[in-house]
Amino acid sequence: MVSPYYILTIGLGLAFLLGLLGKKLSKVNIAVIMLAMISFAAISASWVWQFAFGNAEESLFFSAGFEPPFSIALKLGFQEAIIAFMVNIMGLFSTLFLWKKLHKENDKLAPVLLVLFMGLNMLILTRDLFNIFVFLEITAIALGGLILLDERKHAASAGFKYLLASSLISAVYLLGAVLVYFSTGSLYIDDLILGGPVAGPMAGIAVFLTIIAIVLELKPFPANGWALDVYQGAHPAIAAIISAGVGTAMLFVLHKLMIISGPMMAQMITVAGLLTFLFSNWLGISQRDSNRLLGYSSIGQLGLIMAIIGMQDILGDQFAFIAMGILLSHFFAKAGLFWISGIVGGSKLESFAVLRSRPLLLLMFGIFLFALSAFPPFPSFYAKWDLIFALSDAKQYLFITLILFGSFFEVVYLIRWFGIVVKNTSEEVKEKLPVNITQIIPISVFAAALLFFGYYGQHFMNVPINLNYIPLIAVAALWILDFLPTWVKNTLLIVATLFYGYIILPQLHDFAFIFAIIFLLGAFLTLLFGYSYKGKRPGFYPLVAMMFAGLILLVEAKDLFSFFFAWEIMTAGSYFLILRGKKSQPHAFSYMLFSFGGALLILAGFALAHSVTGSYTFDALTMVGALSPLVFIMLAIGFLTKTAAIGLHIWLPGAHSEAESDVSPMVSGILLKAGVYGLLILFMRMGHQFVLGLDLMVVLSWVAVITSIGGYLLASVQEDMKRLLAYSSVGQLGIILFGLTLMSNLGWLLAIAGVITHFLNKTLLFQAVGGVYSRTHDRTMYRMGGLIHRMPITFIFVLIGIISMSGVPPLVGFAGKWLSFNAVLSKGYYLQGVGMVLAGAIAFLYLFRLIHVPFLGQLKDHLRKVKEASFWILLPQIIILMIIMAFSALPGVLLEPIGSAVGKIFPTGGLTWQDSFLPFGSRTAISEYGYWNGTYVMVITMIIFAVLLGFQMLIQRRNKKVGQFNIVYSAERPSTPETTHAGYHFYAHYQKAVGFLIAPLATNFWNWVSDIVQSIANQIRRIYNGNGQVYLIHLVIYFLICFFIFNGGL
Amino acid sequence: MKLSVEHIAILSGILLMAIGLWGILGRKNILKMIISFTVFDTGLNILIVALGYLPGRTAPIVDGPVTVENLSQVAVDPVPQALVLTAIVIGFGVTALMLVYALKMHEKKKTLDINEYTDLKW
Amino acid sequence: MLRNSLILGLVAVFALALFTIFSEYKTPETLNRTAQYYNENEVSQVGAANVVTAVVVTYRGLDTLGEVTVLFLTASVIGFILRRKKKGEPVVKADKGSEILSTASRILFPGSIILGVYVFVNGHLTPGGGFQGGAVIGTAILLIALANPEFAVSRKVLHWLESLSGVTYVIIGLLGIFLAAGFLDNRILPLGDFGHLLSAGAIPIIYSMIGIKVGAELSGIITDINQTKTNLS
Amino acid sequence: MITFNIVLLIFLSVATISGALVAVTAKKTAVAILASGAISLFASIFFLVLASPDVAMTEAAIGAGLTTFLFFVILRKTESHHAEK
Repeated sequence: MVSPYYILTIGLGLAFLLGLLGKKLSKVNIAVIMLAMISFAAISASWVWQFAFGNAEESLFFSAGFEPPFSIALKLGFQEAIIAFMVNIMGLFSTLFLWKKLHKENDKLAPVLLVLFMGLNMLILTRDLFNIFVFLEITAIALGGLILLDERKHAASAGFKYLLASSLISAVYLLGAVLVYFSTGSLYIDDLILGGPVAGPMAGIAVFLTIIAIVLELKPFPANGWALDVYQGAHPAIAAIISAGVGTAMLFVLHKLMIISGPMMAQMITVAGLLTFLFSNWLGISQRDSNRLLGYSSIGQLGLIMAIIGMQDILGDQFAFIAMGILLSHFFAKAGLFWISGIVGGSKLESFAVLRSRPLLLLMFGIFLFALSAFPPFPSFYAKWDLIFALSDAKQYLFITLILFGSFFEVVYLIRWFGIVVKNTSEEVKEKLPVNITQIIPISVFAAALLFFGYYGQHFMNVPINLNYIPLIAVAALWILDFLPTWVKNTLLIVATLFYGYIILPQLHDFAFIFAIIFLLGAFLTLLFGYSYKGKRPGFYPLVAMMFAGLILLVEAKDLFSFFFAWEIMTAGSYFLILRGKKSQPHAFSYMLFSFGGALLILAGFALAHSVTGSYTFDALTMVGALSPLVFIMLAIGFLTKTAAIGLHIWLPGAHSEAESDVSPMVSGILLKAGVYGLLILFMRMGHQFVLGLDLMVVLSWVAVITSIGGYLLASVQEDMKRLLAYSSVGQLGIILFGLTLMSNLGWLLAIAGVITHFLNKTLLFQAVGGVYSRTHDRTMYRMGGLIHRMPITFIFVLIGIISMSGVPPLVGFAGKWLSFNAVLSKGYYLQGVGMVLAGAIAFLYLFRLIHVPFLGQLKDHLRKVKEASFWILLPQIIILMIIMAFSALPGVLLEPIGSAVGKIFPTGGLTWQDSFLPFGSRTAISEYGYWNGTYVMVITMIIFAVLLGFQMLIQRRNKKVGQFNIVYSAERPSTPETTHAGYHFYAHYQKAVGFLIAPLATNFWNWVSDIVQSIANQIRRIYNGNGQVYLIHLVIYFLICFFIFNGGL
Repeated sequence: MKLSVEHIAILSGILLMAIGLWGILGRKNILKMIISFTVFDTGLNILIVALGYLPGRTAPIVDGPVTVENLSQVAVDPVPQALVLTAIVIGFGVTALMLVYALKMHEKKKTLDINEYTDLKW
Repeated sequence: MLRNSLILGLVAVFALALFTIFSEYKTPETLNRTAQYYNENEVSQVGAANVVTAVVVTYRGLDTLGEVTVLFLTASVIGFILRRKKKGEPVVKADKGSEILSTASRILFPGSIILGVYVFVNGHLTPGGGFQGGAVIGTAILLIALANPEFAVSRKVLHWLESLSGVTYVIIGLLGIFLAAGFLDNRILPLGDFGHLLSAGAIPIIYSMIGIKVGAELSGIITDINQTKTNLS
Repeated sequence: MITFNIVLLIFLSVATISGALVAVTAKKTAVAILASGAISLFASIFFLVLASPDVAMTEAAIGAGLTTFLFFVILRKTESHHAEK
């Protein structure tokens, strides 16, 4: 292997030589630095190569030819090689990123930069305690120099705070190292291991001092104000170096020193790291300055990795994978984000909106943010999975809780930022953001590296991986083909969906098969709508593909990991889709928060279940023991966030209504079913769980009843068509949940049938409403009226949709009604049954308004020229209509396959089917309490309908047509629809009496929670008052507290 | 009370460090903070050298009574001296950089009061 | 007031924490194994009469290289910061030093330089070495600069001295890998007769390079700082 | 000899610590700088007594000499402005 001393020689030699070059040769100057950085990277790359693919062995490089401890030795192992390579890559690309700056403005930075990275290499490689001190100081001085040389507005004061803090820390470290020498006679780290953990009180103090110094160097909360100021005050490219380069090296130093620390020290590091992770992210929520926000995030991530280093004994074999997964994500993403910040130049979160003028940069910005948020397919996702599982196996529940809360807070500000950047309307982007190639290359390489390690990293996981990558490849392909016109991409995706269905459906059975049909058919139906769009719809198709890929992977999943992977893919895809709506940013944000919170609960639930059973498949959920009710609750809440049970529903109305016209049916008709699928899997495996003798299933059944009543009540007072439909979904999902909680054959039959009919009805209605919107550009019902004249076909679709949905014979919705009564009766849930009847009644209250307000009544002036919706909008509706009619006429076609799937779980109490005398293979369903034949009902209803219609047409022939707007007040035409439209505020009178039922309790509750979280954050971050001296006081207090805790107390 | 050369020196070092820290945390003037820093550093250096001292021994230099043969019997430990030597030089470097920072900060705001440099916070 | 007492309390607790070191301290009877090894083997292995020098330059040479790097960084940063002239800035003349000082310094100057050189050249024999010698040279420049504020050593010369000595140091270090047992090994040259100027292998050269480099750097810092004027705008 | 050293050290300790107190509490920065320079000088005597001539030389040359000088220069640069104000 190439001796690491070459790095030292090249770095120092060139830095010394550069002093000779005058101003005139500044070009040479930078070229030389660049070459040096390339050689660093090349040397360390050769090490990595030899360790990974050659047969290199860990080796020591003595200085002066004497063995340690008598001389300083550098150790080069695989770990060292990797970390050094990372740091050198950072150096190389930092130089490239700063190229223009170094070249034009400030060539003096260059030698300092070179020495800094040389020092970091040595910091990583050296095995001598005192030598670490020397290179710590070199790092500190070089950074101090870089910050100072860059003459930004607040750089000097920030750098000074940094210098003060790091000098104090170095002094502590120096004392520690020297005391180690006095108590052991050696400064060679490996000597200290050989002798076991160093013994004696003096040695204890010595080890404590050395390690606490490195911990302090890693900015533990709350002794880290100085670091935040530096992140904010320094040039973003330097902040990137601090966060990714220096942070990585420092973490490695800590890792190196862990071998001399005892278990108690390890515990302290863990606690310090986790508190830092939690609080940094928490305080970050209130932060509005982008660089400082990245600083909070950096400190948080470093804290997490520090904790992982402290927990390496707990984590066992997976330690390296977990640490590297999170470190790599942090490394690439944080450097990339700081660099993007450098290009953007502004310091407000909103100023990043200029990225919209550079789609590629925006994409990479998204990649970085989602990698930090630990979404698949990034390394942090896999690492976090393994971390939570390992901690759960070790029963470290407190640590899990801290990590989950920290992750959640982190996602809050990262995703909010993403939303602001992509969608915030207050910032208008007029000019194209100027960028140059030397800045783009580093960012692109780092983004690509994240994707690469995301793919590569999973092979090191703890679980057997069987992910299906085909759908994800489709996503990537659509990104590449994004330049094509809409209709081409639409066709491609439809064909791909159908083809994939053709391949995958035969492999699926029972519920997975049923849900796969829903997802695939749903994709097909909703995509047809897409042909009505012109232009390119940039970015739309990859996102749609991503969501559907997640959904289809979800039903393909046979183990916990694949399931969770798919769940997160789906969540991310649907979040992006919702975010595309014009005013959807806050709604998409709250959707993401609930989904992510739910996902964390699912992750923790899975981990707990695994720790009891040791299984990675769904069989893990068949666990028994004290933990099982807890797991049940966590998973149930996790899935219920997706199905928007009452209390967890507040994201749904906004998200579904503000989404684009063809996205609404996707997220409402199809996406919600993912939560149902999760509940299905959960209930199937865990069944009834009891807390203090209370059956959780009964609790959930009440939740379901309240959800459906609440959802319908809220739907009835909406004036916005899509919001109405959205609340209606809340209610209907309540009914589906209710069916599931019955835990009986009929109950599940009801639920699955409900899933399918809800899918059909909601897709139909959202598409119809989307058609109306495409013509009127309005969703507020009372501003419309009389559309039946202009859009008769749409009217018919809406009519059929609401009839089917309200559960009136003859349409398929009635099947649900009929089943629910049967199921309730056979289960004996009478009280809940009453609630469901009530909900059914309320459903009428809102459903008829969808016809009444926009379609009936007088045609408004401004709608006179409106045309029928276009063919591509109507086509999917026609198909759905046909399916609904088919199912209505022959419900057996729908119910019998479901029944057979349900029958495998609940063998008794199902329906029996009997051939009838009617044609088309019509069959009669027979339950305990009665029978029902859809065809029969259909035929009879049709006859009655035809008779009545004929009769009415007969007598209406003589009716006189009344012209519109005969009502003119004082020769003035009323212009405000609010005062003249009967449909406006239809239930105003009842609201006085029962208005409390629709009070926004859940919204208020969550607002209250978020206010509390934010105000606590605001209070705590007051400690960072900007005074360097106060920061030092924090540092000293932190040090002293740790000192007395670990050295025998006061 | 232990009364020997090394004990007195150790104690003085500790006191110097404490007094230095007092100045670092307490003085408002940036220059005085840096001065306190040098006091702190000096204390630390005294402490280190004192800890490495062996009573009655001389400097590890072959000269006069100290010969190659009896070096290990009569001379003190050379390592802490080497370390402190490094530490002093590094300390000088840090101090100089801090002073330039002070100059630069003064250039911007015309004051050396640390309380005035709180633009970055929260 | 509250803050002052808090700080005083903190400092007291800090002193208490450090005091545990004092109370745990037991005067060692003998040298520890590293020190023992150095004191026993240094003469035969490195050949310097001053064991501290052997430790500084050879055994722990990497530390010393780092030390030189620290000074280099500081000198560069200070130079860059202070030399960054703004256009149209008048050169402000500092007060002249007193006559006595300037005369004295002129007399002392050559002596100090020679003393400095002596200190670093003899680093392996007597107390002192590159850093001390360099500092003495720096002090000499300082005296002159104090006496005569317009005095400036040619920056070009300083740069050349600094760069060449630094590069030589690194190259000598590198030669250790090829010609002897490792980086910074002083045995690339014969150890020579113990106790003579030309002994202890490469140590006199290394220490001279360090001395020149440190001297040049410190002189640079001094002239830079002395010649800067604050921005009076 | 040892007793002499002890007396010397006690004297030195008292001097150093009083110097430190002056350096830290002095109103005038110049006094503080001088005091810190004095501490460095005392420290170098400490080092001599502790059998470390190399350290003593370094401390005297760098700590007492150069550092003090640097402080004074910076002080002059920052105060010259106040004088004009």
